[in-house]
Amino acid sequence: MSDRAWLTTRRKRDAWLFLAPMLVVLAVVAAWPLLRTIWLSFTDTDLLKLDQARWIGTENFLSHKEDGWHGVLADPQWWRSVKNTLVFTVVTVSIETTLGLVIALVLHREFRGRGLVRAAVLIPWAIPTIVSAKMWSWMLNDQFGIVNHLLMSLGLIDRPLAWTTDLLMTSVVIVDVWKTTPFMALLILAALQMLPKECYEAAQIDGVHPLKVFWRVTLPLVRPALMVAVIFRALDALRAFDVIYVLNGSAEQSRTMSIYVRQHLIEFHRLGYGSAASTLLFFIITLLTILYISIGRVRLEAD
Amino acid sequence: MKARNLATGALFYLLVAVIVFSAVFPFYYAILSSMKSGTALFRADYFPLSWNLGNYRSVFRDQPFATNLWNSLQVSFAVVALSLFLAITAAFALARIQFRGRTLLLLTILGVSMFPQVAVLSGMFQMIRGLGLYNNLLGLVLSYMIFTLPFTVWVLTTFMRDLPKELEEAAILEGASSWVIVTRVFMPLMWPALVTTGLLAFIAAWNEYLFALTFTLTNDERTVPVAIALMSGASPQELPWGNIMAASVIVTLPLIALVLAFQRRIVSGLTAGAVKG
Amino acid sequence: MKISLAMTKSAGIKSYVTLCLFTALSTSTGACGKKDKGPAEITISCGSVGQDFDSCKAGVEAWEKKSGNKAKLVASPASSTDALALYQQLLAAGASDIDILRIDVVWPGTLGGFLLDLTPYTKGAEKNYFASMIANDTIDGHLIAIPWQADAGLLYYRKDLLEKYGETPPATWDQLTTAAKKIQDAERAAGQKDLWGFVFQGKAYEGLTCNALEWVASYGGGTIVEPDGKISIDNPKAVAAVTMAASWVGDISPPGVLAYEEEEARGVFQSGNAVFMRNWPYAWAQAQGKDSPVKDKVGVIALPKAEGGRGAATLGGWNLAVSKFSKHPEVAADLVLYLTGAEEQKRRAIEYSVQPTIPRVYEDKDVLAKNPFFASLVETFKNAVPRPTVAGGKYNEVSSAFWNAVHAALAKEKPAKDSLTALAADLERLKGGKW
Amino acid sequence: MTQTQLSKPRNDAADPAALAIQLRRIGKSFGKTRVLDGIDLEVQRGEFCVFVGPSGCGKSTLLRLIAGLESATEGELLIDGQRMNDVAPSKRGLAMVFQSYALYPHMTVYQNLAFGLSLGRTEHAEAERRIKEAARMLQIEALLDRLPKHLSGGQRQRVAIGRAITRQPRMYLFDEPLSNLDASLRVSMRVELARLHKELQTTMVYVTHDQVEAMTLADRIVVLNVGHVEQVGTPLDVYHRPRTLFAAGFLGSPKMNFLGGKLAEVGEHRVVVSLDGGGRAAAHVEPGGLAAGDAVTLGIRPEHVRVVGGDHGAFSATVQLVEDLGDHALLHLDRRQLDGRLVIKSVERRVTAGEVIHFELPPEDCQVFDRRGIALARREAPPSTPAP
Repeated sequence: MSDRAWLTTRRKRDAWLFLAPMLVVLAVVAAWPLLRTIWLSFTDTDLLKLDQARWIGTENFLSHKEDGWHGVLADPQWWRSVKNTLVFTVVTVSIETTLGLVIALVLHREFRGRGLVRAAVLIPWAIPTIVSAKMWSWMLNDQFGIVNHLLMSLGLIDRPLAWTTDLLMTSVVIVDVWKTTPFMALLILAALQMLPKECYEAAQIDGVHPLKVFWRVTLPLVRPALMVAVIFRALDALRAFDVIYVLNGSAEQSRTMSIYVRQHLIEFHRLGYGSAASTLLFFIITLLTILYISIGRVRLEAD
Repeated sequence: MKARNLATGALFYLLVAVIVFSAVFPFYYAILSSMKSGTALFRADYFPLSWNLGNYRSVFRDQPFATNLWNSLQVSFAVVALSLFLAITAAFALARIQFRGRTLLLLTILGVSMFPQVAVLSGMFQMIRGLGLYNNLLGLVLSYMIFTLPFTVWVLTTFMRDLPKELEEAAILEGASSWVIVTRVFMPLMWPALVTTGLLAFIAAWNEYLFALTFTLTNDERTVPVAIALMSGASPQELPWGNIMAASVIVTLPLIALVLAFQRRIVSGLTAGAVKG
Repeated sequence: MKISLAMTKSAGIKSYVTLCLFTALSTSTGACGKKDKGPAEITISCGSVGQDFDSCKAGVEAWEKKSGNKAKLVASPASSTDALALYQQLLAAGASDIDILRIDVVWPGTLGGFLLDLTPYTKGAEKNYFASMIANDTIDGHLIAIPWQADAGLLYYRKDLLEKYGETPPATWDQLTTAAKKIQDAERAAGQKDLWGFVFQGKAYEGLTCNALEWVASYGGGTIVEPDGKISIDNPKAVAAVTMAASWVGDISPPGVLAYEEEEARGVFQSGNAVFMRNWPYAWAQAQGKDSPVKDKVGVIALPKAEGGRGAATLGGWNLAVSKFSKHPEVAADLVLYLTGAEEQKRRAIEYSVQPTIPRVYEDKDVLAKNPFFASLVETFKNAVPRPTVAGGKYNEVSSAFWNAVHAALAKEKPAKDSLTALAADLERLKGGKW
Repeated sequence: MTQTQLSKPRNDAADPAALAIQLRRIGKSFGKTRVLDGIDLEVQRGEFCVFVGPSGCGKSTLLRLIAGLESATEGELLIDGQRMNDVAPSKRGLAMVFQSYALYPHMTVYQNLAFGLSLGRTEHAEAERRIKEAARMLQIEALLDRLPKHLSGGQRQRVAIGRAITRQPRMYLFDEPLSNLDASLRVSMRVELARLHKELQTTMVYVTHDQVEAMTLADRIVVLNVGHVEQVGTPLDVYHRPRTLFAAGFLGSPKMNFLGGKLAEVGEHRVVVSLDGGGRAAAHVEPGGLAAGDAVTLGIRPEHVRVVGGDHGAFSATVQLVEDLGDHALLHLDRRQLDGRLVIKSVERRVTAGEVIHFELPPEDCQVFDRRGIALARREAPPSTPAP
């Protein structure tokens, strides 16, 4: 009876009161568009013929007709883009996390000009994606690109490399890493900055090797923040679109799930089919996220 | 020992140099390109050959670029203010109050980030028009919540969890309401997280293109990324590279200024002295 | 108390919100308020920021003076995919925010359903235009757009290098290949290491469809999907054409050409690092720019043909159309006709070197004086190959499948034959019963 | 024997008006874990009451429950005679000092002291007066403009106490306030707290696991163990007449010695225990319902073991370790010979390790606990020394 004591009840009420504005905004902004997309995935809506839409059940996902299997799940192009996306995500996110950690640790140290370095590091993230992707495609051009020029004058290569064709995936990874590492670095840095200093000082006084301090003290302490940063980075990478789109359009070799979705939704104006692909993308990401959260033991509850 | 220290120091600065070089060089190259025109754009140079500001002039002359900048600023600041406000209150509830459905709620919020932006585009378009916010900056502010909110809520929740429990309890005993705890006790301690998420949200809003293009129409309501995408040369095939680079440099400068201005807030040890001796 | 505090804290946001709402209301009434009183206001989207926009603006202003109506100009994204996406979104929602839109030659099939039939307004003026272009803009007997600006593929070559090695501008692809190889090898031996024989648009995007269509059509291999809807791409001539193109890559064309769009190709050519280039007419003015290393060393001719084939250039360009949802269709149609009229086209040709869509304008002395190479364009436009717009709304899918197939062949992932056979099967599937 | 009986103070009549806190059958569970179980307790107004017990005994939970930071699963909490279960923590009129101080790191000392007052809408002049007063009392006037991070641990704790004082509560709650301080600071802060209590004359409830703090500060000690009250009483009462084996073992340093055995003789006011390690010891206690042969534990504090010269003693054992503390020495005897631990606190310091000594267990100082750990009542009253 007295379990419903003042503090608990009052705080639960506060919780919902505090959540309400955000929930309202999310309901307005997200709920309708998201549910509509899922609903559309069961219709054959064409953006140009909205009035002719019919409910076709799961036909967009998979169906069998006399000439074989149809639907997103039967489209080898879809599976190729799933593969592309997963490769891209795993490679970029792991590189970005490592580099982000290194940069954050560097910026966490006191040194002269730290402020400027911090601002400098943020520049890649600050340049609009469409611009930076285009800029890189310019810089990576095999003939007049500065990257080849630089590497050749440094004597590292003797012939211009075809970055945007043979090394396409490498280029895409380079650009994405360049662009989004600051995001990781900044988030990790914030986590480092909020750590109590005492832990390190104690460890330093004890003469523990810095690497050991990093593994035993720093990393476990920033882990929650790091995990969240990785989640959001991975969610972004799984939906990767603009960098790749600008570098290589919707060409098959580098087509990601999002590009596939966009191609069908916009370029082919197949709202129903594209929505089905979006819904699948959503489920794939959900699955991976749940997997990650449970394997990574991401903390969802307060202690 | 001294020699070793010196060597580590040198290595450290070498690392800093490498980081700065890789981060800044493309931007430096953009500045170089922004001062070039014609065939010079197709040449790889390392140093500026001339100080030609023609591209900058034409960026402002050919379109209401100043208005676009101002629009971007308004939208981004509003997005940051709104999402931080919504997120910090929500984060307090999610991080510090036990209630049923909290985990589910966190996952649902995360779920919003799992839809590709392009998939929600047409639904969002309908909604924006339905609310009468088409071609209105407010429509942009609202629609940007779909990608800033989940992120800010999650990050702030993570950080809020780590604040000492005793501070909150001390405040409760002194008669502080949840609102007072959030605003007067926790917020000042969360500056690194607030500034960081705020900056990231600002940049995301600042650089957003797809919604901005679709939900605005007139040049007076458009934001900077759209303005850049609108630039073209004498023909649709030509890319006005010099102008685009000039515009990009202009666009990036406010962000750098912002980072420098908020530097001091990203300092370490804000919670120092709160607990323990 | 909590709530009252919240209010004070968010007062800043609130007032901003109110302000925005207020602005929104006032501007929307500003835009829609004058519905039927006095002169109508038209919104026209006719190009992206730059010369494109300026040239349109001058014409619109002249029309405003003449007609007494008002027109508001809205810039469209430079990327045509983005522009199409934007228009689709607006038109699908039945929005009347834009009255006149500038559409690409391949869009009529896609957007046709949302565009006004202009036949009642033209008073027979369509016969003045290139017939191929008018045909392109006619969907089910409705003229849904009027050609405004013409475009077609051309071959650029280095006059100086050809002269140096005693070559003449190539008439066939074989001649081009031989000449390119010869000059490239000789120049490289002479120290010009970066020189390549031929650059074109090889990235997997719409531009590759244009390039490849030219190869295939000039070999007599059809136009992917014939005007009667038959899928024709899987034929020996088309395979020969694509095989030839694949042989260039890495030989006379840099491997990076597979990622080139127009500007990358121009960059290489204009820096003096290519003998031949396939590009649109716009590159001419650039190559002749005062700081261009190849100024006055460049020649332009129609694209080569195959032995026994015909010359073929892919038709490009822009048209003006009126939205079905326009509140002032007559006024809008009037503006379209004004802008696409001979007089306005002449002005744009002289002031901005824009290629007219009316053959007669090419005979104009003033126009030719300003743009001497225009003379050679008339034939090109007359023979220009339209892209297979018979696919209608599915054009983008056809094109995407085509460029991916060609790209795979160019990158030597698959032999041209296999690639095109698979393509034909895909297209059949896509076609279903009919386009 | 009920807890209510135990909590009866020695001389005060149970005047309800004099009770600051009444706990009635308080229980608390976290999920399936039972943390507090049927706690009955009364705290007198103006009293310095110390909750003591090992970590995990529920003492902090009990304190937080009084503060309102936790809610009871069952039972009733009364403060000044009013039911408080559902009253907001801030409305209970109490102030709490945390182990970790919980100072607001972004506020100066002055702001830390003023924060609660401003929330309580205390008038500015009044707030300033109170802050000055508290600062004076705690000698932190010079620190008012500093941030917590620029203070030493002791200073931080003073500020934390000051923050409590300015609220002028009817009751102070302390949650292990000294455990983050180093030893010497702890002693001086302890003295200061005692002085403060004298000066303020307000009820103080103090949680600690340190028995020295409990002994020196408390008017009354509440010994807690796994969620229930073991004993309530004055420090000396608990020290000399522990009700349970647990209470006996918890207070006193070094700990009371326990030796297992069986009742050999049961007399009136007296029993004889036959120790498992050999030998017999008498104790002046009431046997209660026990009979010969029952297993018991004999307890004796180290200072009560009497070392005797020569070989007259009833017991002998080898000294394993000698800890010389200057004024006295602790002699640790070989536990194998005694079948249990035995430490002797001796002023005689010339003993060396390895030596065999002889000693006696004076019957008037021996305690006997039954199998359940309940003490057999002692015959005579303990020597009445005034509380510190």
